[in-house]
Amino acid sequence: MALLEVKNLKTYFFTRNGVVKSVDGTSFSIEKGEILGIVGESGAGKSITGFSILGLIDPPGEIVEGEINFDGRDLVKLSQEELQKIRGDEISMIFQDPQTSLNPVITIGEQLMEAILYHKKGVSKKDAYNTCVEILKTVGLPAAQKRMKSYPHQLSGGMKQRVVIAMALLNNPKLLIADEPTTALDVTIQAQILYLMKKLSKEFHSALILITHDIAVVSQLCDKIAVMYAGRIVEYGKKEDVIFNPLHPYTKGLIECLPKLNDDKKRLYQIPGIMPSLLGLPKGCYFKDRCEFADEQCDVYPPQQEIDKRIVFCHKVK
Amino acid sequence: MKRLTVAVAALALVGTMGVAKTLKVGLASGAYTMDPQAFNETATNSILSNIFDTLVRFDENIKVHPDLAESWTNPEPKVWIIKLRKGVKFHNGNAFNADDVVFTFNRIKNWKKSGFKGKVSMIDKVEKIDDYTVKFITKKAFPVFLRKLTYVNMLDKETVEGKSDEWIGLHPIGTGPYKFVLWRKGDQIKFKANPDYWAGKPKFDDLIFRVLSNNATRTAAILSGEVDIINRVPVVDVNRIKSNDKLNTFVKPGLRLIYLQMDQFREKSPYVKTSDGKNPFLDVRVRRALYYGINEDAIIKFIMKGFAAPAAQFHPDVVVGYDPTIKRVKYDPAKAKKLLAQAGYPNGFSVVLDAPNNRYINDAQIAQAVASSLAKIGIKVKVNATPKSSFFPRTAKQDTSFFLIGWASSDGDGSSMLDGVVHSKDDVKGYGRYNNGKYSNADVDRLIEESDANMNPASRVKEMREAQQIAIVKDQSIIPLHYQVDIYASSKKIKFVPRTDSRIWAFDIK
Amino acid sequence: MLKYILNRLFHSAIVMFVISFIVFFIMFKAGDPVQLLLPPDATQQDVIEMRHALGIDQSFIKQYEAFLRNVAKGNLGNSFVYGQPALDVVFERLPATLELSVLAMIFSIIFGVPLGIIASIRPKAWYSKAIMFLSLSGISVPVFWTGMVLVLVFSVLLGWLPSSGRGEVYLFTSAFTWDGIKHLIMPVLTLSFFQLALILRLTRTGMMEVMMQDYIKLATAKGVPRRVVVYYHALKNSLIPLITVIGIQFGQLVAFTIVTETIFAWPGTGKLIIDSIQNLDRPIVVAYLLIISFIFVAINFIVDVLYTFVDPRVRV
Amino acid sequence: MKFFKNEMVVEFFEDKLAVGGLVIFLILSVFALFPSLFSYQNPYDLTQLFLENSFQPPNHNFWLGTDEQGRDVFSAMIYGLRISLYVGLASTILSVIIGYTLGLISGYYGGWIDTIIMRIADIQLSFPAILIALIIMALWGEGIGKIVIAITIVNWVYYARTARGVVLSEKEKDYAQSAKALGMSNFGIIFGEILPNTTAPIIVIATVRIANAIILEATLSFLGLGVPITQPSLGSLIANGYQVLFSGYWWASVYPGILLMVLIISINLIGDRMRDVMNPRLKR
Repeated sequence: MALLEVKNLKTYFFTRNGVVKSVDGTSFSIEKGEILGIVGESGAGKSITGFSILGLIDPPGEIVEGEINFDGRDLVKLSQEELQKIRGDEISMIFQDPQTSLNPVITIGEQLMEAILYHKKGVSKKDAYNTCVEILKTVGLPAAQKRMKSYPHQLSGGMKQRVVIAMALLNNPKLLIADEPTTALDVTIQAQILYLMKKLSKEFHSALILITHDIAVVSQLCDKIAVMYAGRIVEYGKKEDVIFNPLHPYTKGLIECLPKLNDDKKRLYQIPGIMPSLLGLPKGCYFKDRCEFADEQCDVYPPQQEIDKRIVFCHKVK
Repeated sequence: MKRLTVAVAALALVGTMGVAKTLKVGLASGAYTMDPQAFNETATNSILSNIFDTLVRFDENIKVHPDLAESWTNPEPKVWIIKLRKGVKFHNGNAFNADDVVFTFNRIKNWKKSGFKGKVSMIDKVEKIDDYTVKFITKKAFPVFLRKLTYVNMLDKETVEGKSDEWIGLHPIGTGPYKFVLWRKGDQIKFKANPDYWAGKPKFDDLIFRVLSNNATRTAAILSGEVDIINRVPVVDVNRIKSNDKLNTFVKPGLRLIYLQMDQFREKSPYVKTSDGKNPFLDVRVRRALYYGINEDAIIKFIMKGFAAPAAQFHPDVVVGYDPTIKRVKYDPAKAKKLLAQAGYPNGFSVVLDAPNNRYINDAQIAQAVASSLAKIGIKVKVNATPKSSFFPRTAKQDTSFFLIGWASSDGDGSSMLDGVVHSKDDVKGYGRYNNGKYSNADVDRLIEESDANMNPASRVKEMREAQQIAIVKDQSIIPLHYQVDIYASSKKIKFVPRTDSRIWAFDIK
Repeated sequence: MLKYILNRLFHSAIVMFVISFIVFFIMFKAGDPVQLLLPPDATQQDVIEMRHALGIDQSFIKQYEAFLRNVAKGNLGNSFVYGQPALDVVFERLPATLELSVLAMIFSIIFGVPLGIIASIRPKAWYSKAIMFLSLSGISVPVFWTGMVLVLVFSVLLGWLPSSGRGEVYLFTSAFTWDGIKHLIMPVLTLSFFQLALILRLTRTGMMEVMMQDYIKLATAKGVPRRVVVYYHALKNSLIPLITVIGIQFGQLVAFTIVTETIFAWPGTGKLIIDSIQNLDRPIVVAYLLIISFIFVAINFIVDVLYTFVDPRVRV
Repeated sequence: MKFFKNEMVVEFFEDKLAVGGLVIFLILSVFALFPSLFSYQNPYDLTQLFLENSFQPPNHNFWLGTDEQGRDVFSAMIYGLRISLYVGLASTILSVIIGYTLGLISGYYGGWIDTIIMRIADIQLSFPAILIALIIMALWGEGIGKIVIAITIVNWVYYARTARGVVLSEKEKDYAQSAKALGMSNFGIIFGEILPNTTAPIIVIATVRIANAIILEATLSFLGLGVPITQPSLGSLIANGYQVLFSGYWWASVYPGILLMVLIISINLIGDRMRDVMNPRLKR
């Protein structure tokens, strides 16, 4: 059985201007120790998918439908108190921007130790402290003991992200959700952090959901890939299949965008147009306005097709 | 049973002897200083009168009685010999004698910041004859001499000499019935009985003055029993207090006249608008028209709630110089209009009436009512009611055409008002400082000056009355409105004695 | 740090110098206090002598120079009315005023902050709306009106509380005696009503802004209980701007005691300043305003120091 | 831009309390604009006042009773409302004009102009507003014009500060820079380009400040240092009635007090909503 199975998840935001269907019928699953990459442009619903798993959707947002089966429980049906026990313990999350994800007025040490103390009753403060120092060393933060006393503003962006990663790993979670963990960082540090995450997830036997707009990152790290577009998954399958043999025109476009080392004459490809506003989605296939293959057929939303253990939503794929 | 009786008896004993009797007085304003010669102001004088004695003292009806002076003679018009009471001690045990009297008078004369100079300005010299006899020599014959002495509180030379003014302002030591205990400024002043007072031990062991400047809170305090006496009961609250069967109210005619004065010296007055551009107040018919045109009865009835006495002249009847023949004219708007027409103003004119709004009882309201009355005879009056801090400097500069003001004949003698308000302005001779309408009549001036030095009471009063006849009846130099009355409320548990001079003299309260 | 403090002191000294000059000038222009100090029957000679004795017959420059000389000696001159050193007169009344202001501020914080938090958590809930409407009334009702209604209800109609005065005082304050407390209740409530509402609203706004921050979401994602997220993670952040506001508002409270003290006959500096302005008692007015601006300066300094404790980012 | 504005208007009207506030405010404004249509007597016209009507309790002639001069409380309230509103609006408009101009100049030019203006502001802000107003009024005496000026003197600082802050950030923006590059005059840039882009925060502050100005005026009048009782504002009506409040003549101060409260609450409801609507930080 899969560690996490998301079935037909729908997370809607009921705003003044209408219902924003940020996540609109998404399904995927992840096994123990597996790495799943969710790729898509900003606003495609990737992050909301991540927050939905942890039950971190605030009004006016709401999970309106679907199941999130995690380790035998449906997270959608759990109360906030029950979720709170799971968050940071069995499932933890790494946020996009390390600059804003640490509390500026609380020490690093306290913020780390909290994650242990609220989950493991009976652990002494001293043990928690030691665990935190250890984990800071594990994520490669120098002078860990000194850092415990530091405040976030005294650390660089890369250091902060390591702290956030350390925080996520503290309780050896079964599932780790990383939401664009490297976008806010310098390119050199990005690679380090990504490598570190992969290493750690293997070391800790955690499943990892990597949310990113960067298909290159996904192609390096992941076992499985889900491509999201305008709130829906359009293609979902093993990494090798999706990268080397993309079926959906959008996936193809994304991969075309990647610079290729041996082919520097060709200009970088761009998918024409922009993703439609979630408030003004076109009838039928959401991608049709940007798709070179689109025809009248595409005025109906394409049904799910399963091809070679891959799921894809497109009329043009046979 | 027997034990119980003993206990009850013991309790009764405690009740009569053990418990100190306290008199709590709620005042509309408190003292500014404990130096009896610094600031001549009614509330301060009233409070300090309980600590200090004077040579002579007013009784409740403003008649002069001996106090620290046992007796006096007036051998020549300018000489007064005063015999002092023997065996009187200050609160610190020092004996009171002639040296203290000489010291006290000289301190006022020489201290430039004293507010009591006016009380001693006619005294040329004070001499000690022996320990208990003092001789005063006045600059000229001075009939009001004794009355002025009621304001001179006796200080102890040994205690005060060489001390700073600041020290004296905080450490009052007198010979009076009460001793100073503490002064929490703006809140309360506490005195205790002086058991060695020469006239006997006071009835109350403690005397507390509380400052309750807000009318409503003062009323609330007497109703709730927080205090035993309040002064300046707001006129609107009298009936409510009367209906409380634990409280008494007292109405005592006071010395303060509320009147209107107008610019009588400029051809053009700054705050008057007339058709001919002239100052209408120069015409006696206009002044008289105002007198007829103000419905004073309505003001007394509705603004003062009946607590004021209509006035027709400068002084109330208890004051020397009162003229019983001068009666107030009846409110007669028709006649007022006729007078205005005769003076050339059939359609009236417009004028600004200046008034203080925090000095006299209902001052701003009275001014409005006056304006409302005059509007009905065609005079458009705009009321400019301001705090006394801007009102008095304005009138002193004559930066006004028409104003509402008050005067208290605090000596109980008409000369102060005749000198200050009626006599022509004359800074050299010291006359007419408050005559800011600048009314001037040589006959009146002569009569006033003569009366001021006339030692024959009968002919002096005649001169004063004659001056009034001219200044009021003939010239209408001011428009009298009413005399304020003082209203007090007290608990029925005590016997309160209201006084004409508005003071609270606790020694008389039983 | 020392340099910082010295710099601050220097700036404050300049501000206070300017204030003294302006106030002195205004009071100089205002008029002649002798007209109010002397009884009507005083002569013109007495007036001239008194003016000379008080030193107000001099030119403005001379008077101000004399004032500065006095200041150098640590003395702001003697009150025209009370005859006592102006500083003494003000200081004597200051405890009563500070007592009111401090208690009102404490009261406002104790109730304002928690209510603000409650209203921020579920802004759409009926109780949040009720709290917000009450707080809107709080900032809409003038202080004197609150005081009037309280006296009308609790003193006049019900007779539960005394309407005026300070009651029994023990060790500078009336908060230690039952009689004193009874006297304190209404003035403190009157004074704190507006502040409470203001603090409540600022707390709410601050909390709502903070609650949207990533670190709050991360704390939740970490499994920190809601209660801790709100009352520790969020509150600690929203307290920082609140401290500045409370600092500024304390000065406003001290100033608003003028109204409260007038209504409740509270023997503090507020009543003193009104009386002194009306008596044109310049030394007192100048001394009072200098003390008030000194309190302002001191509070700003304390706020800055507090900041370094609460906000690690501004540690000097 | 137009659409944006419309959206704000739509958003404003979604809050029932705010709409209620607006409706009440508009009704009160109509009363204040045409007081003679609604009042039984002109309280300023002394020929219409008769002492015989002094302190009448509410009755069919005088709906809300009379004061000691026989002035109809209801009529006086309507005229008082007019004066309170006038003082609030006039002082706010004046302080916006003065404060905003100084703030724009200060922020745009910087240098010694900035230093001087901001030092004056600093000194004034190191001092409670009510005290400044109190001293001014105590020495000038009462008067509507005087109190408008006093409140303006107190309030200009807030606008100056806000305007300066906004300008400092706006003048670096592209549109201002390009206007400069195109050779526009400083005056043109400040008032033509920057001003229209900085009005939102000022409008919000001004709304709240109108309420504050009205309260300040009422408070000063209560202390006897505001508007004279011969031309009463709501505040001076309350002050006048307060003298007799506990003597049983409650109507003379209670009714004006209630009207003052309603007026200020309605303005604050509007201001609150405008702040919410115009503040993007509180929106997601």
